[in-house]
Amino acid sequence: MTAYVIRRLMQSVVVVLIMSVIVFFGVNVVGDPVDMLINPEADQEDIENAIRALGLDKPVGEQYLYFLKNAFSGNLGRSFIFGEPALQLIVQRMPATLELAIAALLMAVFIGIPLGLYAGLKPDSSTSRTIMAGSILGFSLPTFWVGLMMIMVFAVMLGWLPSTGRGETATFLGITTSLFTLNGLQHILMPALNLALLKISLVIRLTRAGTREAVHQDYIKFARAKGLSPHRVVFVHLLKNILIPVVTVIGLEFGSLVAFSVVTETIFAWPGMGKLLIDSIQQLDRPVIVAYLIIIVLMFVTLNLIVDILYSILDPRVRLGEREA
Amino acid sequence: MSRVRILFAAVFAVLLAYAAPAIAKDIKIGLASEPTSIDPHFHNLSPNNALARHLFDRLVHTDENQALVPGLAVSWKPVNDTTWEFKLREGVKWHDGSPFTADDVVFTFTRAVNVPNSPSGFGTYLKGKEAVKVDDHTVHIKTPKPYPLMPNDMSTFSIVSKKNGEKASTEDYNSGKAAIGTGPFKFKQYVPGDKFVYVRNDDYWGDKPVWTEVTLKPIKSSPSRVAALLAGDVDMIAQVPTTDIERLKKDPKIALSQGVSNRVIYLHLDHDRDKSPFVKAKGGGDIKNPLKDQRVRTAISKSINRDAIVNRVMEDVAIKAGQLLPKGFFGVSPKLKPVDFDPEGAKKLLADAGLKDGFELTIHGPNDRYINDAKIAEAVAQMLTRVGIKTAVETMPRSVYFKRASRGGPDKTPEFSFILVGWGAGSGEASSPLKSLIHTHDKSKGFGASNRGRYSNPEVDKLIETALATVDDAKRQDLLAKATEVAIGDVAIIPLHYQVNTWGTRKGLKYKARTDEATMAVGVVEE
Amino acid sequence: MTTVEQTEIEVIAEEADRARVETPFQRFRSDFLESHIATAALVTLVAIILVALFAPVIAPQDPYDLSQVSVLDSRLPPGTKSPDGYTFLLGTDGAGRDLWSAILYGLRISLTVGVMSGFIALIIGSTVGLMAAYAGGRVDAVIMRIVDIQLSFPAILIALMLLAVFGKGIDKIMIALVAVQWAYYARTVRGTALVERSKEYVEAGQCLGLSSNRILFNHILPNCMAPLIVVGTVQTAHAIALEATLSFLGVGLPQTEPSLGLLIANGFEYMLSGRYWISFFPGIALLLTIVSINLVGDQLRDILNPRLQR
Amino acid sequence: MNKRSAPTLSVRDLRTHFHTKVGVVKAVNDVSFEVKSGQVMGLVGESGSGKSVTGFSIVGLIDPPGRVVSGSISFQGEELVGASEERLQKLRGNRIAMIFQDPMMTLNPVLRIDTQMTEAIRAHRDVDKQTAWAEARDALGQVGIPSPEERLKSYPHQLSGGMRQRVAIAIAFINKPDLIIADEPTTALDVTIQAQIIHEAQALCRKTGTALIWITHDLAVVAGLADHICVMYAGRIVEEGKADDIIDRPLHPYTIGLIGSVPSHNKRGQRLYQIPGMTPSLLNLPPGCAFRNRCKFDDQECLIEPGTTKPVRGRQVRCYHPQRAETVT
Repeated sequence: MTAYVIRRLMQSVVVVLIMSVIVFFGVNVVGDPVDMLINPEADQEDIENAIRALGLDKPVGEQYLYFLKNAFSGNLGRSFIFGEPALQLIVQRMPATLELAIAALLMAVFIGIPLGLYAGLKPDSSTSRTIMAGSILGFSLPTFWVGLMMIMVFAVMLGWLPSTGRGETATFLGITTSLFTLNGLQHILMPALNLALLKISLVIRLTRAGTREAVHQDYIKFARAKGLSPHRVVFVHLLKNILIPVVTVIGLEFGSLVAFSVVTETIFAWPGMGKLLIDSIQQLDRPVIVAYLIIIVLMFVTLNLIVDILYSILDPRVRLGEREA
Repeated sequence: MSRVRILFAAVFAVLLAYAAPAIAKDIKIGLASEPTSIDPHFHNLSPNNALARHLFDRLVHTDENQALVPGLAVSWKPVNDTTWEFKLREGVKWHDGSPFTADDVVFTFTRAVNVPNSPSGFGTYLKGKEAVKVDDHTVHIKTPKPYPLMPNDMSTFSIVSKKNGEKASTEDYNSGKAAIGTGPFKFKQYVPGDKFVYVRNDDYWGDKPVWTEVTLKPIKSSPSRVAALLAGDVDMIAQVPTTDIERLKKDPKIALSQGVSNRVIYLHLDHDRDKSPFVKAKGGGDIKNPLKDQRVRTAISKSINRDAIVNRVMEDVAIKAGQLLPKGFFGVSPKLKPVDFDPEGAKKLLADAGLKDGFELTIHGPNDRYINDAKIAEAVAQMLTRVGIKTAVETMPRSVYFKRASRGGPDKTPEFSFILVGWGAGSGEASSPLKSLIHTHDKSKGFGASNRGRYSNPEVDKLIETALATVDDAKRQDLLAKATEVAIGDVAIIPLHYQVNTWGTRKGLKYKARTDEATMAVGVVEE
Repeated sequence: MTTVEQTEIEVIAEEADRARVETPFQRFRSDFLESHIATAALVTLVAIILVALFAPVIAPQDPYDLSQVSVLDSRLPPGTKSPDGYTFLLGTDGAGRDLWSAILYGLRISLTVGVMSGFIALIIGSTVGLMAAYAGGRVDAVIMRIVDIQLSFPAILIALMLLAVFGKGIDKIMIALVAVQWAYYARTVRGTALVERSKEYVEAGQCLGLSSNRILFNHILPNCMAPLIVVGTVQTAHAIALEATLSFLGVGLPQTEPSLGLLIANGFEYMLSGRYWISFFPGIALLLTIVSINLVGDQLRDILNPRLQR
Repeated sequence: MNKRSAPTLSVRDLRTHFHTKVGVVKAVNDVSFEVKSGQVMGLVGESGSGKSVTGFSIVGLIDPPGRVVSGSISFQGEELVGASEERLQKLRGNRIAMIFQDPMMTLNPVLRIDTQMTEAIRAHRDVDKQTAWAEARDALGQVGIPSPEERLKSYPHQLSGGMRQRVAIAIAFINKPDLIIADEPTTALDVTIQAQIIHEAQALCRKTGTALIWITHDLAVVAGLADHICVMYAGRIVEEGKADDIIDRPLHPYTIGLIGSVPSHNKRGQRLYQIPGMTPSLLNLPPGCAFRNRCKFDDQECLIEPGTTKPVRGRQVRCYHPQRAETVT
């Protein structure tokens, strides 16, 4: 186990290195930040000064080595736009995104699994059909459209919820989040639901598919033949089996929730790192793009490791070491 | 039932009566773009500059129409060919209570060009200028050559306090520590990515703002911004999208404030290359660049129905353009009128140029820079296609677009042949577009930096250069107008329209619409 | 609990069923048509595909021919007469395109983009996933790390980079969508195949001396079908929606040849203004398409999965 | 009620039908039999003869679209048809236990053996975890599993097939039920293991006095095990009697066919007999004897459904032409 984790971590270092190369050279293909940064009134000389000031006059390879050297000391570069360390910018905005992603994930789990279970257990009931129809709608609608519709209906027409932004924060046990205040919860409801919609549908479908398969398994019938209560059959025997694929997917989806919250954050003016990324892409703030992606990659690699470990805990048939052997 | 209601109403009325005087006047403003820093010298960027005006003052202020008015300087005049004298306002105090003096101005001159990590500073306006303290309230600014645009330049950057600014970094400004200005508001809070909160400076030297607290929230997505206004989450928004104007006009809870901007939307054409990469003969073969032929350029201009663009694309929130700046600005020509829509005339001109069957063209444009930019490009393509110039449209995010448009081609030449761009005259006079767009591309002189069509006419160059060295306003105005007339006569560029900016407020508020597009809390007044 | 009895009796019912109709295809067909919703969805989907195929014949206007489109006709409400004599059934969009025509043409693009990219991603992804699961060891580790890298790339960045290098276009957006999706398939297939691989029948196959390919594709792959179809339907729908989102962010398809997604994105700015039709009708078309794809996919899954067969 | 004379289980005229999309499948059609305490009853038939459905009907585990349509299932004098789900749940695994065919699939792959065993105990008896665990350990020991403590901590996939079936048997016996229904419990195992399992099951039944219904398609298996045999064909019991009688002197042509198809000691070198034709579809069975299409003795008479003959020394047959074994082989 420990050896496995260490091996995975070493692989991760390689992954992050490769990623940094791809991203660094990738963003250097796109546009020229100077055009985004410079005042249009500036003349050629100003432009060239700016290019020099940003270190863009050097070859990309050299820039990369310089970046790498700094990266090892924890410095992922300085934002062109904000002039602050890119890492600091991202870390500043990370809590907002994480709380959004966690809220969305919780919604996906606590709405998706029960509904999927129900739909799988009673596939022919009209409620199940409604759930499935809803799940299809859930991922048929483009996120941005749903987000704007939500604002239209719940903020503008009904006036129930605030249209955009993050609410007040409170600190509890050293964690500062808007999830601890009523105002914060009101603000997070729509964006989290918007972000979660696709995942809820996905979880419903996975749970339902898993349930439908599992109920036919002999072990379920055997569990019933043992005289176990329906409750125990469903929530222990069935659920534990179907949770395996669901956990895998949810684990992976958490990463994508964070990475892809860009759209939701843009629509709801949510001050998270996704919005920072889209702004940085639009303004070609390369250091931030690179730092963001490297952080995301780190997060993904960690998540994958956690998911794999979780997988092996949930499914005794899969052993961590075995697959590597 | 009704008694309960009356009771409620009564209680409410009483509460209101008591509460009203105590209620602070707060305003929340939804910005269309996010200022990147509170440090006024960190980045010479419109949202930053507009933000800076809340906390800081400049030597010279500009009013809504970009006319120069006294700011921290009460008066200015050239004392000789190379020296301007600025008399400073007396009795002005920094937010920390210390007095404002000439030392602060001299300090600002050194700091504004020397901010570490600044992506683009104020060197454009400050280089070659030297500030000399004459007394506590007099400053001389010296230049090597006669420089007529001095007051304009002095209206571009904020004056910071020497005491607080000497060791301050950009971070110190962002944290509020160094954000000590002389401006109408004082720093209260900055949540990056989320909001700026400022409170009223009760000791302000000028007109005191009505707002006790101002919250500036960047909401970049236009529909979200409109929704925030409709939902009452903000009291005012900048850049109301043209599509929503008609509806918002009808909304009893909303008021709109509009004003023409200093930004012209125009087409730039390849004047330079004999074979232009995005110009093809009918059917896709090679062709000698027809855009070099003035008849073809005129034909293109004539084939564009500017009224249709203004009415159908811009929903009447724009003014059709015939030159580089709308009338009322310094240096515009009274003679130039927008070119009339004349498809038959255009076809005839094309035939005269030997292009009876037309040719093929690609128009490139940004899709996230100007109001309705992509739609305008498409409308232009439709119109050109109708007179026989089969036009394809390619739009892209500005992050990609501007590099390619400026130097995406071989040897860092402009990549495209026919582009849609806009130009906002920051200085508020025609010299700004003339210098950057029309003057021959000349790196050494710093002229024609944005001349992406590489138009070049020595006569125009000479007029511009003379104008830029002429201190006499009346003479300069004539020279600028003349230069504009010659360039437009050559169809150096094809102006389409001037943008009109729209701010939305809740009913009862009004914004003094500004030509420089800045959104400032001081401009919001109660009706 | 309403488990469906999976005893021998079911086999009999099925045999009876099989005896009733002659060929496997007919059996498949009758199974499929059992669900009225799925049948309706299939009919809708076929109709949509036909309409998309014959768009040039059906549409009164070629919305991609700029000489037929005039900005003077922009934003007209449904039912307005066009200057060329026909009626703008669903109104016009902000550029003056006849929406009905634009939807027909947009359908072609959305379907091509969604289905093709989904299909290519499925093929690439499941091949890679199978290889990883079957080969194990180094190969598995390397492949899965590539998948990790892949999944950490936000779609928008891939699209932006491709756009910068190649320019806009249908093929570029498809490359971007495939690049975004394949890793999901790879992961899903690998996950399932790992469990399948440890089952006896694979060992049995190996002992019988069956080739790896045969074991992979004839034995393991069919068992991965159920999750693949689930992920596949989700992904195809997702691909179409993602294309719309990319268009919304301004990096999607060229605006003069809009897909449904781009039509919605373009029309959205008119939502608050009351010109609902500009994004409403393309939205409905997109919904119908995706919902019917998914319903058909659901039914297919129920039929194709041997373990769910009734 | 006198426990000694009354049968543990008495099934009368049981009909279990499946209302499928294509029609009604009469899986169990008018089935009657009895099992006494300590007795082993073999329920023999081909796939699809309705023998498993009969077993599931007894414990009330028939799920829609299936349903017990009519008849009576009396367990220790208690009527189970129409009994509440709660009551059935109390009986299942407690008084009536089941063993399934495929030991690979019966045990939940993600739960440890001890969990799966103790939950069976604790579902019916109010004992603490330690007691249940000790009981489970003892039960594993009884079915011949070495080092049961270790095995308890394993997951099913860590055990061999035979081992897993022993676990399943241990679970079935763990609450000392009065009746065990074993649905082809040895089919999936190889022959040596099969013999061991049969031996162990038999021994346990003898020891505890548990009645056992052994469902199989393999006459050879029940030959040495069962006291009594019922042969099922197309949802009906076509022949019933003492095990020896049935094996030695089958009367129904189908039983004869079945015996003929068993490879056995005295027919070395001969070709195995194969019953011609296929099992008929239980959907819309033709009128008359269900076996007549595969029977060489069928005639006009067989077009009318045969009744059951009067029991002669516990033997009953559902045929107009009961045969002597010699006539076919």
